[in-house]
Amino acid sequence: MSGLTYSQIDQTVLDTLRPASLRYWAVIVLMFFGILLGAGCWAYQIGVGIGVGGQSIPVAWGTYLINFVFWVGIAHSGTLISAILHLFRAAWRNPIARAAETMTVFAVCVAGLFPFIHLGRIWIVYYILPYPNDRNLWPNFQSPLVFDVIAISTYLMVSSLFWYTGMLPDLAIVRDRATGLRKRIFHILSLGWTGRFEEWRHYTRAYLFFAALATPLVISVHSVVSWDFALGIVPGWHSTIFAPYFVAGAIHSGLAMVLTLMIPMRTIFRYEVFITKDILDNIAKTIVFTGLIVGYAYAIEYFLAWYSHNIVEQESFRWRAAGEYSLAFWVMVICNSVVPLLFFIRKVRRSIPWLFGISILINIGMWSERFVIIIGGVAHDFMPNAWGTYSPTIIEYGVLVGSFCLFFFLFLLFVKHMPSVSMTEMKESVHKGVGHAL
Amino acid sequence: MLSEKQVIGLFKDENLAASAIESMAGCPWQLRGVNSPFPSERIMKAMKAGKSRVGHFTLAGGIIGFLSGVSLAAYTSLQWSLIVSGKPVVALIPYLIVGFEFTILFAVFGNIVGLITQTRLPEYRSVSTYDPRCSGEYFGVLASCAEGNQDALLAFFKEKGGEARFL
Amino acid sequence: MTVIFPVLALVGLGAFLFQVSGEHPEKAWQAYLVNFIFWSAVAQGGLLFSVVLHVTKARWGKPLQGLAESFAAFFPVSFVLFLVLFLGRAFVFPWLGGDLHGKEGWLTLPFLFSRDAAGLLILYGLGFAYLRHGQVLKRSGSEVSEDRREAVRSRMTVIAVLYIMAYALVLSLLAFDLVMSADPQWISTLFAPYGFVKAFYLGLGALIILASVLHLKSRGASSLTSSHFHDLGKLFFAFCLLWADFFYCQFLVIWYGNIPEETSYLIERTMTLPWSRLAWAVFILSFVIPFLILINKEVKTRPRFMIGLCSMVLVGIWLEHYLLLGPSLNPGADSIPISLSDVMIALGFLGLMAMAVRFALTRFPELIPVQRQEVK
Amino acid sequence: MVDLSRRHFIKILGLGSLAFAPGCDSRPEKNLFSYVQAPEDMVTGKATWYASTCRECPAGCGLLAKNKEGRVIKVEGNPLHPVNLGKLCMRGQAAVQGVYHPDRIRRPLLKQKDGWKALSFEEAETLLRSKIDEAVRKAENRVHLITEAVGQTLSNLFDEALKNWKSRPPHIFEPFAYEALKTANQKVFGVDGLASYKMEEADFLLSFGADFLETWLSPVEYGRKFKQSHAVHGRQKGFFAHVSPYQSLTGANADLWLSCNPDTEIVIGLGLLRGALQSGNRKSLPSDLTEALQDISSPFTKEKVVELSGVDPDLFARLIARLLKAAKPLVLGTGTGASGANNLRVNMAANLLNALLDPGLTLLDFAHRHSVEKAAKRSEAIALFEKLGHSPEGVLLLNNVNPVFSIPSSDAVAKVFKQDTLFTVSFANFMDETAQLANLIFPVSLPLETWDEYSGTTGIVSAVQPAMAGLTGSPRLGDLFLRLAHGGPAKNFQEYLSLRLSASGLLKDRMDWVHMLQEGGLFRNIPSEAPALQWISAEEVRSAFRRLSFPKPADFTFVAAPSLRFFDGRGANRPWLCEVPDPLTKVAWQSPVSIHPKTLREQGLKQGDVVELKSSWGTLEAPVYETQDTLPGVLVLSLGQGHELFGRYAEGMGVNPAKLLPPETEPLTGSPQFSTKLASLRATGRSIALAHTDGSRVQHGRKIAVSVDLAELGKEKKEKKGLGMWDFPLVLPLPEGYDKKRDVYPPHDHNTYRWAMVVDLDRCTGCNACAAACYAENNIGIVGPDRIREGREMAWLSIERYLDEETMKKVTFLPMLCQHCDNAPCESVCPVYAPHHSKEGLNNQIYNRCIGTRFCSQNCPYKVRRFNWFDWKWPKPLNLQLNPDVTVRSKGVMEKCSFCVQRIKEAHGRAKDEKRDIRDGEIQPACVQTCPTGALVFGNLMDPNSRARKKVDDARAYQVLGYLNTKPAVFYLKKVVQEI
Repeated sequence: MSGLTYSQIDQTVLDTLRPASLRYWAVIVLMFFGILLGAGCWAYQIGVGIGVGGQSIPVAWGTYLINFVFWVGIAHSGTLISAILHLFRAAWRNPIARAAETMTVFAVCVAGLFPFIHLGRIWIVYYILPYPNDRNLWPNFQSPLVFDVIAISTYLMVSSLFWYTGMLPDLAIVRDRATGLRKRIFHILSLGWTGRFEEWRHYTRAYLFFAALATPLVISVHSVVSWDFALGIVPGWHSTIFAPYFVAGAIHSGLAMVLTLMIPMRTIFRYEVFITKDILDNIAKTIVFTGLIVGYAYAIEYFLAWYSHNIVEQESFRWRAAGEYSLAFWVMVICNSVVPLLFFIRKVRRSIPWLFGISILINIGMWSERFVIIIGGVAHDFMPNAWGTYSPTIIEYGVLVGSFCLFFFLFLLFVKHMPSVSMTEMKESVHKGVGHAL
Repeated sequence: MLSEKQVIGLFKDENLAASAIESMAGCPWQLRGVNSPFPSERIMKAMKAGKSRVGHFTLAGGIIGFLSGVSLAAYTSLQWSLIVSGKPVVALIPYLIVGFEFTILFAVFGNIVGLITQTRLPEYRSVSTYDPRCSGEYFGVLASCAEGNQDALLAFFKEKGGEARFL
Repeated sequence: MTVIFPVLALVGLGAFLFQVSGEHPEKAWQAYLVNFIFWSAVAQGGLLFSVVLHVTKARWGKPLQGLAESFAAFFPVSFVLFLVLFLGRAFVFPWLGGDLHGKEGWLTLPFLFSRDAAGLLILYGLGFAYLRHGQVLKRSGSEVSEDRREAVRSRMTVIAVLYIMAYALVLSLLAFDLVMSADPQWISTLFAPYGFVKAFYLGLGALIILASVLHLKSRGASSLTSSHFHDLGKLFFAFCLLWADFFYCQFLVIWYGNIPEETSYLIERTMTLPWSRLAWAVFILSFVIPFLILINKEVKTRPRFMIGLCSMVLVGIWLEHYLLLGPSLNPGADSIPISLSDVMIALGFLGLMAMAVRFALTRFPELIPVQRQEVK
Repeated sequence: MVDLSRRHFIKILGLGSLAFAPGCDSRPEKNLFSYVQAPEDMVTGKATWYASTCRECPAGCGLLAKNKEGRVIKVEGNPLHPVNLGKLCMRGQAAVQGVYHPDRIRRPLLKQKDGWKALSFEEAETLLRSKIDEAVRKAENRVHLITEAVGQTLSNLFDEALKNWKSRPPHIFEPFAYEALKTANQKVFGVDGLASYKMEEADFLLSFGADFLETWLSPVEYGRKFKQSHAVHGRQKGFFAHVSPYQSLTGANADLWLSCNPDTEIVIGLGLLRGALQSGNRKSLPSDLTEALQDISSPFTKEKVVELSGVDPDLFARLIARLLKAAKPLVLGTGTGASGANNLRVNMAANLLNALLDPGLTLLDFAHRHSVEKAAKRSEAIALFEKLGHSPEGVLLLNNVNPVFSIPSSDAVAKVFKQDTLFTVSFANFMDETAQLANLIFPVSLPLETWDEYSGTTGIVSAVQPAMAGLTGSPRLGDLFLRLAHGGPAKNFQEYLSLRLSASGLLKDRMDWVHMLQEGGLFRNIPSEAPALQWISAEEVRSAFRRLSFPKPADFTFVAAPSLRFFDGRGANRPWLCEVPDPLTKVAWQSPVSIHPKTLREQGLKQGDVVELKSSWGTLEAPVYETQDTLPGVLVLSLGQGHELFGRYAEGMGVNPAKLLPPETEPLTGSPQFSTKLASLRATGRSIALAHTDGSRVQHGRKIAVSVDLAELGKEKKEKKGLGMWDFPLVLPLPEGYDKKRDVYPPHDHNTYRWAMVVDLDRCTGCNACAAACYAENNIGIVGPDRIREGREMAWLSIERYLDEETMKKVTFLPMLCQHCDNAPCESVCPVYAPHHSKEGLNNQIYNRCIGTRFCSQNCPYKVRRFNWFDWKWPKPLNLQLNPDVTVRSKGVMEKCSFCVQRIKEAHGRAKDEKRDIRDGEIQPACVQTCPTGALVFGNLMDPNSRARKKVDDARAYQVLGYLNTKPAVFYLKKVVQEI
């Protein structure tokens, strides 16, 4: 990377903004129809009733909340990479930070939809907001769901501001290289950034604070998500380890998603010069780490369920591994904490197909982890007479597909029309010499 | 006072730019500004810049956020004093979460406010008076001098190892 | 100066023996258990710093690694201390002979001691293996070929990773067996991670103290720059937050769940006298004060100040161990059972730790970061 | 009337009720007085109660109909009525759904080539009159009337009318006519009737299958009496043994279910006789009779009994011992649906045992006999149909009978309706299997809309009065007959009724009439003497028990069991009865066939598989239900469902087991045969998911439905200190229930009241009356089988059925409803305060505020919350039954038991008006009100003298999953079990 000159950097990135091919637009249109499908399913559900989904008593939460947690999880590594690694001055995050942040922002948008989709009476969702009203009714600030609302919206605002602020200098670069309409648009967007040293002086400081604030925020947000479950008393939910365990899991899935996105991107956009194998290697190593944490959490939960000699806990965990949903459970264990161990092997870490394949597996594994927890917990809890099972309906699958399409729709639009690698930060790393210290 | 002439010197290397800036002290021309493609400690040093004050905004925001978060939760729950799950009406333990999230949110707002007020962005005028190459690979040093000294200034920049031109 | 540590150790030993022979041997053993866990954690966490830096190939802390490694000298001591603990089994395991709610399978003395001893052996063994490779690298100068060094380094990395895993697992085991089991009907899944995060927090604190002391003694001879202290301080701050976070994670979930099997533990320790006082003390000493202070950047770079701050945090955590174990070991205590003898015994352990570290630093002077050593 | 706006409807109904209130003219004694207040001051929003009689089965319980704005919205038991003392079964609760049934026939229908032609009532009446006159003109005996069991008055009218028409008296057809029991009484006591039993006085109860908790004679009455003797008092508790090849709900409530091979009960009966005689201390009978008994019973040694009946020898031995030990034993005969060659002998044996063990038959009450005894035997019915089958032209009148459904396999019945010489008129309100074969369907007003009198037992007069104006405007059957038969002075049936009662000296003056209407009948000092007993002779005994024959044990014996929910099938079109699951199988809407696991294994079947059952008389397909409630080889399927017609809720639901039954009657008694051998049992290869509401059948060792052995009673230490599931103490949902050591939260106070409920598991028989009452009171949605399969049933109160984990036979019923916890986990997780803790301790659910996150349900350990997945439908006019005091929940809203908060509010209003506190027992939630055995008690915990508060101090009291520290306000008293 050190061989790069500043202008090469600019050029490589700006090349990605060239007018798109027909194939690209075809994909965009496809995604759009996917979104329509999801929206259609949702509309139908609103009209007929939430019962078109598979939820029931006892399993009153279905795929909607699974997807919610899944997407929030995806959203995490973005900020992790750009904020935490920035604090650690790990320069290897620079080439992927922008794309990761983008992923974060869009993933949060998608995630944010699901609690709404999940509601029985979406039309009065505003009851959950603290707005002044004549009857002086307010939300219940003791409810984990209200924590959620606050945390997720905070996270969305912060991460998008972080994202935009980080983009400012690059927007200016595009402005300076562009012509016509695009120039005018980027002229507005870049807020007249000219890289005066006064600007840099405050900018670097502000960016540091951003990172310093975003880091605890990431941790808190997924802790709050975990408390949607851990604060309940349902066996398999009510567990103190949930917060760190969910955070690790979130990063786990997020990093996997980063790989899933970066690997195609670097070939399509010829980013190999920036997104080198070393970087993928580093991501892979981090995945091993998070995978180990997640595995540790699984183990601890089982050990203490056995140790506790609480018959409800024991039955719940026995059933988790041997009951109706044992498949999901074993997929979860293998994909999340066994498969990633392959990354101990250097060859695997540096082979694109392996990286890509494993990243996909981890995404699947993390989805089923949420399934195991959210469905498995209540399906088999305190009252044996109330035990039941749940299986998603076609409507829910439609919404799921829609959510993926929405995400890729937004992401694809972004990478083709905005600088998807931070030129400024690249120049910095080139300037500093490739100092990848974590 | 005679009308001023503005000259911009462009340097490919930050050290040259920095030394130019440093040796500008005690010369008849004034430094008007420096543009760079990325933040450069070297130039910061040369400019003898103080510490940015953005942090104060951030901190203030954070404190306001925490207080408003907790007090919002407490105030609203006191409106009807409904008991849920036997928990105290004002339960500070869970309210810490609300407080925390508000802290971060407001701190970030403070941070943004700080950034905007300090850098005086957005302002689109200066875009016209700067060299687009500065967002590419050049460090631009903008200086102004009294009518007549401009050639000397040009020469100065050239001799410092950069290229220079009038604006 | 050189005699003070042995003296401390002897004082501690004396206090311990006096207590044991007195009418309150259980007090002595309680102090013994607390200090064993505490000082072992310091050593285990201390070495972890070096290991983590090695695994992440971080360069910023090179000169500190050596100091961190010096704590490993306490490993053998710690192991012996653990074996000695067997003598006090009657006093440190309140569940002996009690109703174990069906946990008899797990909570049996022979099994417990053998598994924990094995765990410690593995952990310490890995630690020393790591150090040996480190020595090879440090000692071997130009005469050893680069790829040879590379081989050693990669083997070292493997061992380092194993040490990290062992650290997590063995400290979890100790947390369950020596601390959580004191209240056999209580469980908390985060308790073990809480334990080893705390241990790293301790390790960092101790490391800062050691580094600062040497830095001050060496009068500028040391290669430690203020940025080293700054980074170390930041890390310390981060773990201060993480420790508090893990505490809150447990507290919130248990408080919200309101299941007596869990809450009773919390209530006794944090909401009823006398223990609630101790709880507040711990909370303030080890979180509130350091948090408020460490937000500031400058203080992190002032060794003298940091010595004070870190010592305070360490004292807080030391008290925290009393908070966790005390109520189970002193049922129905109407005052916090910490007396002068506890302090003396603690000083004794401090003496042992200090002797171990000094031994390491004198035996392997290259551990000490000084100018002549080219760093980074 | 079909699409009549509700408001308009109320208007005319208001008029209607006033119109009929003053009766027909100014005669004051004809004024209608309601139970609580006179209707002329009917205040909108205030309920008016009319005392009447339940006609859902021949038991004739007294009821109070709650009329609001002119329409009946709920029926409850009449506390003054001697039969049911204020209680009702689930079928009684569902009576209102007959009135408002969407498929109720509203106009007379005349059958024509091209289907039905609607007539006006006048046209229909004219037509009917002409047809009858025509028939009468032709010759004698041309008008035939087949009716259900009716009151004395109506039956008098029938007799008169038929006399005028020169025809034979009506034929009373009841599918359940207790032929065997009647014959046995006839033979042993010389009384051709059905005595009532003083079960409450018995300390030992032995039943040879009498299912008195489901359909037998008078279930509500016997449910109550049974528990009077069987519920634990101090350390005392009656013993109940049930002998039958399968375990009915009644059997499930027995301390001992002695399972015997089909049709071998007699062996046990005789074995017991033998034992009783051997003990020798019973010298109550004439010696020759005793000898005869000796002779017949002597062969039945223990070994013989065991060999023939396959009972557990040791259990049998202990049964004899227990029987002889008993001070006041009572032996009951076979059940409603019993059959088999030895049926009569079993009942005789039972009678003889009573005679032997209970000198003077103190527990048999012949003075108060069940009036269903009037019903003709099945054999007579068949004979009649055969006669009608080839009878000359005439008119056949059918009053509320459905023989085509009850006797599907009989050609005789089919033939009657095929031939066109008879002009068949059915006074049915629903298009059922029989009605659709009639030439004219002439709907008449239903019991809740009409004047009548029906007495379930002799010795009382139980009034039937209109609780609302006729919904369809149909005439009353009585009036119709008066007009048709143009006889007598009375100008309408109400008058006819009062005249008859005065004539028979039951009414002295008009105040008697008023009181009768107020109290719901005449229950005191009505002459009713027991007939003199004609004891059986030794000879008859010998002949009766000579040459006992036993059926070759068949591979598969099929039993059609009378249904608690549908009786003989007349309840099958009431959505509540379909929706509330069967208490033993927990299956709703469907009627699976219960098979023993062993048999299933042999046949390679599993639960849900659809099997084809073939007998010599028919074939049907039903899904399999795996259970140990039957013996291997005994297949049980409950009667009542499988209607081809009968309205949307009945059609195509379940199967009709009667199709497999032989039409021939049992020769000795003329009773129908409710069981038969199966020709074949074959898997169809298809399989369906049963709509059952239970997850696991056992409680996995958790503290949910707890029972205690009678011997252990009161022995276990009361003071518990621990924190675990089993040693956690009982904590009151009051400030004193908080302990600083256990509770993170501070205690909170309540305003004067802290509502709570106590459920005595020892009294709960699992009859589900409470569940039905809850549906009726709280506008709970009917979701149907598919939704139930998805786990979306809406029952606020459901009876959880837990099986004993070793035997998988012993059953414990646990009424589960919202526990109104003091620390309710559901509350704090809601983001909008929809559920929260009220000042009186209720766990409020604010429907308007609920946004449907469903977190509350997730976090409720008792899983008692129900969610409106869709908008549930109340097809018109079913919506008219909705209780105006209770919100109808829309889709997306969580709901659950509210302790009938509307009743609490009402009581508050009353107390406020009278400037007093609410009295203990003043508030009765619907479930508490109707529980036949008084298992539920509701009250204020803060009142130290309230019944509920006192019961909490019982040593048996515990809280379900109390160790979670939810502090439930529903307390359970452990079920007391005993081994024989």
